[in-house]
Amino acid sequence: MGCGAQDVVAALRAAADTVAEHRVELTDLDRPIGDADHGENMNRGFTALVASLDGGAPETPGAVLKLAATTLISKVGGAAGPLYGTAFLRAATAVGQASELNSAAVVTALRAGLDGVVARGKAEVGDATMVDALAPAVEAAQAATSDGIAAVLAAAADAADAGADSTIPLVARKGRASYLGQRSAGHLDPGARSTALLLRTFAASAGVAR
Amino acid sequence: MGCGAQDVVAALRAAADTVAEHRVELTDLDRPIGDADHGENMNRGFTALVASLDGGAPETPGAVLKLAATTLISKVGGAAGPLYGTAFLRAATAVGQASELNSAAVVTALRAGLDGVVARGKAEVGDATMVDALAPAVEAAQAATSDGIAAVLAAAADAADAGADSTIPLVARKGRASYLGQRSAGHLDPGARSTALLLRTFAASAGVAR
Amino acid sequence: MKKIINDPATVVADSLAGLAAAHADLVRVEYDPDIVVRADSPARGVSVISGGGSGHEPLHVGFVGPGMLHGAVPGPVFTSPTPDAVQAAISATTGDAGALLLVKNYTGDVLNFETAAELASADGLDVRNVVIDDDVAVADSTFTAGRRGVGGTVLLEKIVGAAAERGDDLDAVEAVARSVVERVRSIGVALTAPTVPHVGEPSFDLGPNEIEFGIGIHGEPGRERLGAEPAQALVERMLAALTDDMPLERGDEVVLFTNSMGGTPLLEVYLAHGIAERLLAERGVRVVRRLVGPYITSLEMQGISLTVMRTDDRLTELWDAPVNTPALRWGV
Amino acid sequence: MKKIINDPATVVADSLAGLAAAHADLVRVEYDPDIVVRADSPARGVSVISGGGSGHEPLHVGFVGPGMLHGAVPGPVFTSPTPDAVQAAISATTGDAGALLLVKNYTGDVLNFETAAELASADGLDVRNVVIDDDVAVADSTFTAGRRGVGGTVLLEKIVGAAAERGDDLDAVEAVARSVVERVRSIGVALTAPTVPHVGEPSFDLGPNEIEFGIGIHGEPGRERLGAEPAQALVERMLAALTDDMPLERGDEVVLFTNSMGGTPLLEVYLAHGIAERLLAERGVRVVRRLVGPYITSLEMQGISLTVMRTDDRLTELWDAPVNTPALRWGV
Ligand SMILES: Nc1ncnc2c1ncn2[C@@H]1O[C@H](COP(=O)(O)OP(=O)(O)O)[C@@H](O)[C@H]1O
Ligand SMILES: Nc1ncnc2c1ncn2[C@@H]1O[C@H](COP(=O)(O)OP(=O)(O)O)[C@@H](O)[C@H]1O
Ligand SMILES: [Mg+2]
Ligand SMILES: [Mg+2]
Ligand SMILES: [Mg+2]
Ligand SMILES: [Mg+2]
Repeated sequence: MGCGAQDVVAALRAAADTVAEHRVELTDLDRPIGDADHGENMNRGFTALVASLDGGAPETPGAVLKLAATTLISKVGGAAGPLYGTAFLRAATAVGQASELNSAAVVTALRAGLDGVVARGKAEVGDATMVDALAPAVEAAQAATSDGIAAVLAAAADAADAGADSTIPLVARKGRASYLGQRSAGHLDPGARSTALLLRTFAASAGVAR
Repeated sequence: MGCGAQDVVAALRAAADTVAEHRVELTDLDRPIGDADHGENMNRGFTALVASLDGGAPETPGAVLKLAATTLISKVGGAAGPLYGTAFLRAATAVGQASELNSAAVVTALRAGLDGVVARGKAEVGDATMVDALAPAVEAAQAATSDGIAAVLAAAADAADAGADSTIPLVARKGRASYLGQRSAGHLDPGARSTALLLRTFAASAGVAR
Repeated sequence: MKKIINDPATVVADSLAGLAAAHADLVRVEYDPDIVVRADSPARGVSVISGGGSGHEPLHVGFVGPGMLHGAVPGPVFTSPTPDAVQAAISATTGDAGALLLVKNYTGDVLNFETAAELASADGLDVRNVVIDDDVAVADSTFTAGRRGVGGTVLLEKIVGAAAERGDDLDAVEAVARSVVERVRSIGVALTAPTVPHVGEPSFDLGPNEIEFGIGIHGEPGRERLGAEPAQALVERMLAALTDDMPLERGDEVVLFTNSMGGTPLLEVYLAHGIAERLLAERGVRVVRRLVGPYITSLEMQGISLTVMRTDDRLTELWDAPVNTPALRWGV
Repeated sequence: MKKIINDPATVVADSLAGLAAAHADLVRVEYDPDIVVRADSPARGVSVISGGGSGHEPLHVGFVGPGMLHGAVPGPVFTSPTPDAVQAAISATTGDAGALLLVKNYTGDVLNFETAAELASADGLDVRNVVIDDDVAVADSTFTAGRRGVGGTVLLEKIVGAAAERGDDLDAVEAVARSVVERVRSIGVALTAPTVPHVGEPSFDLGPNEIEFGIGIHGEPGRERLGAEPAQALVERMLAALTDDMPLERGDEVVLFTNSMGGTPLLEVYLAHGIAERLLAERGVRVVRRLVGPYITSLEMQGISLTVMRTDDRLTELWDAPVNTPALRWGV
């Protein structure tokens, strides 16, 4: 029932596919309230990550997460690069050297990722950023800890979807969208959407694996 | 039956009105095969000419024509400015100090104008320029000399109309339109059109005056 | 989308190849990660480095050379460079005197440059950041990402580069930078949208009679949409936005920078500049130096920005100091 | 049409006011007729004057100053100035050494400058015309108005200005000018059309995937319409047009000028320049000097032109000579 390095690799590869599929959608979300590059940024990073993984994946979940972190930091660019990079880096540190993660470790990793995003970006829930998807996802994951990894991630994905949708009416207070003031209301935040997509993919990957 | 300075002034004022009315048309003709300014150029020049005439017109037809020449040379710009300016200058010289022009003098003035345009611009009939309107107009005027000024100008205007239309199938060999090569065919030359418009206006003005 | 490019994926590197060929006497280009450094680097004193997304040329790569930047880090179009690229520029140019990173205030730039500075500091180098946030279009508050860095960046890079060239130490160079940031304000307006190569469509939609007032340099939306208006009214509105934020008094000396956003005819840029000069003169403000032209652009976006910096003899002297870069050159 | 102007009728004069304010140290502007002359005129030696329709800025007004033009005569947008304006520039700058008028080969410019030179000669001044017709897009024959003057004009003005500054007499200055005209060729391409302020609509229609190959600087149609193609193929096509007309051999030394037509991002201009450099290097042609940027534009038109001049030590020395104008500056 645990999650090994191969499972993390599979989840990240699936995430890369998801990002590629939703590249245009993410960029389009970034058009009215940002600079129309979020899909390109994410796709550049995940394409590079797949190339790294093809070159030979590390042997622990933590090391795989760390590889993801450094690749995303150096390839995504924009605001999303350091934020997602930090999230994966903190998650990697949180899970340490373990060769398998149980559901509690997955929750810990998610929470560490959220803490990293908040530490770097200083956004709070309600600022209309990826935090609005990630924060409720962590709470939902926590509540589902005892139901196993697949359930933890499914709960996180559901909460992230709702959290992403919650950004629509909000006035953005962080990132480029904040330049718009009131005009940022009425738009789904692209980073919140990509967070929800990633978690949904991880959940699906966990569901298949188990 | 002669044409005095006041008649020339009246004809030039009428010409200014015509140019203003056809400003957009002339510019539109200059768009596909030129630089979309012939109407503006002509209008700038004739507006200035009216202002000069408002300041007090000279007392002989020749002096009025000379005022028109210097005003057009200094205000029209483009190719049309020196060409029309030279035409009026040569016409002015041709009519000399006479206080009234008879129809033979009008024909002489027209021919001198044509000679001036050809001397400056080196275009021949068939090059798709204002010469294609002016040259047949002079021949027609010549043929009508004995019928009086109004008839001379009416004949010139008719021939100029036909001459202008004859530029449509032609490949331009002078002026900006020549840069187009074969693509210049199928377009009415703006300078030929303005020449025809001016002659039609002069004819109408002579018809009213007499 | 029609563009003179081969492939959106290689547009920045392909363009840098042209820069390298055209200005081999001034700059050297390294690829992957892409950086532009002075042909005569490393710096003897403090290294001054800037960077950010590409598409704002000549900023920053055109400002590398004696008297201005030691290194520039061009990211993908409109996207912050990553920390490894910033680190490469730091290692290529920085010695014991340390480096100052001039960072435009965008979340992405700030996060990526911060990360790079942290990594470089871990290597024992004294590397600091100064963030420029001169765009008055954005209300500066804890409720936004803060003001953007725009036209003031050009003045900042020139003046800070001159301080480093003079031999100021890192504390002094940093102090000059902070003083410029404090004294400079900008406001921009767009008539059309830019098209990012890898996106292929205009970044926003503007009606045939609309302008975006308070535009950013990535086509981020501005303060408000307005109907097009005559240049006189537009420039008055722009100057009002600047002086509402940074009041100018009779006798104040300023540097006035009228910038083209890229696609606006120079004829119009000078026209706007003339209006701004006249309006400032009417208020008794003394324009002592000026810069007019496309220096910080947003690809083919049509529009202009106005930047005003309150200056003094000390800053004006640094402005006047010789500079020899692809895009800015005087005194040499 | 959205433009940063007050009134199409006053756009040139309004813009000149901004130029005058921005560069009072270099140029003086007179109005009605509009001319731009050096702040330090009249010329001690031969006066070098150019002009033509406005809308090509910085050409010609931005090239007035020590080492380049003594006077520029800006006509209305895309329309030749009238002889009285040219005469005003002649009288303001010309002494006993005479003047050379550099005229781009357009019927209007040639006729108006010819008339002015005739009138000035009647006043006892030695005033001559040199016509530049470097555009290979136009077949030069008695069946056309002849080749247009385009990018080569910038090189001509720089080099001839340097010869005059050096103290060459009118014969020598004229000889330098004719030698440049003989050795310089250009070709341009447009991606979009310019909009003339008093017209208010784009000068021509291009489909979303069409380019105009062999464009003139007024949006005159070119040689042919093509489908958009990658930069590599486009630059190859442009260089082929140049070398078909003026063959270049291994070892030839050239000045390469990659010009922006106004609205093209500098990112793309440098990209095209890099390709041209590589293609020339592959043929063994030595690019010894280069110029890259918007120097002879067509308002907001997107596109580029390539200009190649076969040079020698004598011309390269004149190219390198100090120049200090609003738009071109080095060596000072
Ligand atoms: N300070 C921040 N904290 C958390 N998330 C942020 C912050 N700033 C931006 N973001 C997220 O980053 C997303 C934009 O990413 P991206 O478009 O890739 O970068 P950029 O804005 O630099 O172009 C936003 O939609 C938002 O979710
Ligand atoms: N060499 C020439 N000889 C006679 N007419 C000419 C010549 N060149 C141009 N034209 C006329 O001038 C007209 C264009 O005038 P205009 O548009 O005002 O000037 P420009 O071409 O300089 O913009 C053409 O339509 C043509 O009739
Ligand atoms: Mg973005
Ligand atoms: Mg015309
Ligand atoms: Mg971005
Ligand atoms: Mg014209």
